[in-house]
Amino acid sequence: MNSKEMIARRIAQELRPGMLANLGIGIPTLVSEFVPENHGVFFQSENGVVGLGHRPPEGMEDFDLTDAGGTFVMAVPGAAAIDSALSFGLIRGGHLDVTVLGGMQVDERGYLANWMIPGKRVAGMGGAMDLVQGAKKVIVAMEHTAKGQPKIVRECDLPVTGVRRVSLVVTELAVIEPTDDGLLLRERGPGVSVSAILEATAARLIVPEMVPEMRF
Amino acid sequence: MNSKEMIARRIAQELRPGMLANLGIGIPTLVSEFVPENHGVFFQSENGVVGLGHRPPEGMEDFDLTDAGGTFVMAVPGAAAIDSALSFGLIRGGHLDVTVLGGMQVDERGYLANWMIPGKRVAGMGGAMDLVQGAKKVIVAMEHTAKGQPKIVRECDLPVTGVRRVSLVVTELAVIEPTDDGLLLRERGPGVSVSAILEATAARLIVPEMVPEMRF
Amino acid sequence: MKTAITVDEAAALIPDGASIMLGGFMGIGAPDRLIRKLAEIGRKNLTVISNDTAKPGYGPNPLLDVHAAKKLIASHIGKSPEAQRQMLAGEIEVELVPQGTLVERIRAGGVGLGGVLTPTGVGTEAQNGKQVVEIDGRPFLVEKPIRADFALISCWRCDYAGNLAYTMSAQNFNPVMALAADVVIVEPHEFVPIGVIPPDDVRTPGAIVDYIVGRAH
Amino acid sequence: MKTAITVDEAAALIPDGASIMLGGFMGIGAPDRLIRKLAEIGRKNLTVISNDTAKPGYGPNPLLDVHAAKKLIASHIGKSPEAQRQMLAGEIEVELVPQGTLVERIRAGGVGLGGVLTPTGVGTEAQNGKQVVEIDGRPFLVEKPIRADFALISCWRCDYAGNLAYTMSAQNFNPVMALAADVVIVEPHEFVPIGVIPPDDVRTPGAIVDYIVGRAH
Repeated sequence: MNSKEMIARRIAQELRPGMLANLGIGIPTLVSEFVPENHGVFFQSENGVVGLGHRPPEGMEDFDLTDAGGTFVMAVPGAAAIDSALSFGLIRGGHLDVTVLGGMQVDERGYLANWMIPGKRVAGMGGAMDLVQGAKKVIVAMEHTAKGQPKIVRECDLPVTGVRRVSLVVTELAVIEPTDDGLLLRERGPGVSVSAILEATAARLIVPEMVPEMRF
Repeated sequence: MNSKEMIARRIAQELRPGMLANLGIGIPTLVSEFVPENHGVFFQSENGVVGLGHRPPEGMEDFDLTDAGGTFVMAVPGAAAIDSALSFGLIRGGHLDVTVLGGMQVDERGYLANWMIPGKRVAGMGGAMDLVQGAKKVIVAMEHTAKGQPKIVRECDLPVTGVRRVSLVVTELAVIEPTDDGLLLRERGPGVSVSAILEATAARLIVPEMVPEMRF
Repeated sequence: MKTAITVDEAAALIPDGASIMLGGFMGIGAPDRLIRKLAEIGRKNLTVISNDTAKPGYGPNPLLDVHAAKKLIASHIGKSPEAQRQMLAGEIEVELVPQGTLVERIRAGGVGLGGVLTPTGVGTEAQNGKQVVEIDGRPFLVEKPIRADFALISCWRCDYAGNLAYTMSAQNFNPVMALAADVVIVEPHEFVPIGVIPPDDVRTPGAIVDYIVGRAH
Repeated sequence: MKTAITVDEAAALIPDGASIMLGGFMGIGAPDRLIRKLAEIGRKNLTVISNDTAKPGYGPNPLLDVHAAKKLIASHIGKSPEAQRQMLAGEIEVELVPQGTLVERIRAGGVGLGGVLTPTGVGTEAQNGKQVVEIDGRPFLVEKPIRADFALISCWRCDYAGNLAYTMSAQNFNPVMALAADVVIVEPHEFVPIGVIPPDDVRTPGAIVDYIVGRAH
């Protein structure tokens, strides 16, 4: 199991039947692969589908049906197709139970930065600012470090995506919950020591007596 | 031909094929009776129908299809059913070519009052304020006087429906166009003299050399 | 898959003093069974949000007839003598809102906006108490969102996933109200298998519907 | 009844310097024939409003490739290296707008609102230059309407009255943009007789469609 799969599998455990969930591009998209088709969670995508399914059989793609990343998908029975105004109405209006977003940085305030690197990569925020603002629960799915540099930092030096505290951060090393008091270390990766997590993290972490291992 | 029919017939002449038109409750509703079904104008109603038709054959009413007054109607071929948000989006967004509204008073500024008599009749403005604000052209359909009292006045003493100048006022006595300079008398009713119009009007009228009779 | 509750169970969810949105336009597309049941069990002090009060016997009138509402937010009460009488007698608080403003305020409440800026009502009594802002030299009223504890709506078809389709002028405020309440209760005319309503024709996704009232037996 | 024009005739309606809205999301549901034709005939100084720039070859990219746009308003340009390169090189002015804000601004332009108040982007770079208002103690950004000279949209089905239906994720910005431009030009995938799209399934009424691009022969 590689890092990305581990992160996706752990986040899949957070999804419950009947939930309306949005998965961002990248690792978040992987999450759906670890949720059975008959699970009962409804995946929503920014481009206006409620009830996104897995990839269609080769040759049976509907050219008018993709996920928000542009990858061909199926729709599950009971799916709905809506326009962008209603799609973001669901997101900003608090109808979305959970969103899973990729991240460049998360800081001690629980703020997420994931939309631009000034002077370099300018992707645009897409739907990320609405999702961070509007979803009932925001889960960040990202690798713990990038090129050896910690992505969990004291304060984001990249432009933030929102000034709302995210709900949970899941990396291959740790599950971290931003709280009133700071970043709480909830779980460690399989076989990962607390000191290894602290070493890979630039932010201060609140470390409880017991930090259980992630279970899959 | 009674007063109301005369007003409705005259206003029907203002409708062109391809126009999107809204008819208010009362005399305005009558207008559609003088427009052939195959005329090409599309009647929109606040309750979300684009392409309202005449009354259905007795016994063939669709209980889910009425005009804005609650009267059963048919839909024409090519009709569309939309929600109230889009219905008023069309109205306020400038997509409506013309609205025909009933009136209690019109004044020299061209302002219309048609939604309440303080302390007495409190109907509520319904869609009237949006229609007055948003339609490209606002035509007022009303009898020239009420219980002998002029309804075209120097300044409305009833609460106005909007502070936008309406486009045209059609009564059984006259067709009047509010302009920058005041109320311009455009046409007189069949056999009606200019002095009879002036006598039934509390507002100042601009009277050109020639005031042709309405033609039907 | 969703399950249905009875109209009695649905009405029991709604306490005295609740704010309720009622779909419908002149009674067309109104959740009639829920309205009559709430009147029958004697709910009090409700805040009712409805486009209009329809004519006697229709729309919200059964609730007005038994004085179940302490406040009414609507655009038009002209066809209901009882609503007009209660308003003039001071028995009910009535907030009259231009219809296009009413639907946008409910939509704003449903889609997470802090409000909208509308030109409708500028310079009229509808401006009273409202903040006015200039945008590019034109005045607009700041209209705040409206939400309710419950949205009681009706629809034409409902599938087992709770997806809703509406028909003709019975659509009106129903899909917008379905977005703007903490609890959404729908009273469908018909139930159909999943797939009968194609994804493109769903106007209210089942994911935002909380309770479905089953057929009368 | 409406008639169709050719893609050449449609492109000829659009002058240099025009502002154009383009439907589509990652190229899905984009008016591809119109976009390619505008690029081919060498239009210049366009202001392009589009949710995103899609990947090379898709969505607005054919226009970007020939430097037809002087300004771009979009929520995401991450899949188009050419859009990113032109932005960083200062060859094109780019206004990045959060996606939900972009669609509400276009909708506001289309439905006659002076703007909307959104919580999205408060405290971020998206707040720069925006007015902030407090509503009931919470901060919101005042977001102004966006309109364009032309909306170029695509749809699934179009009937002879110009009524449009969309399918699956190809709907996206198309119906909203159809409201927000002086001239609406649609590029349908299919033509069907009146009645094939039931009134309840029409998402864009024909009354607001100005030009229909006929099939390629």
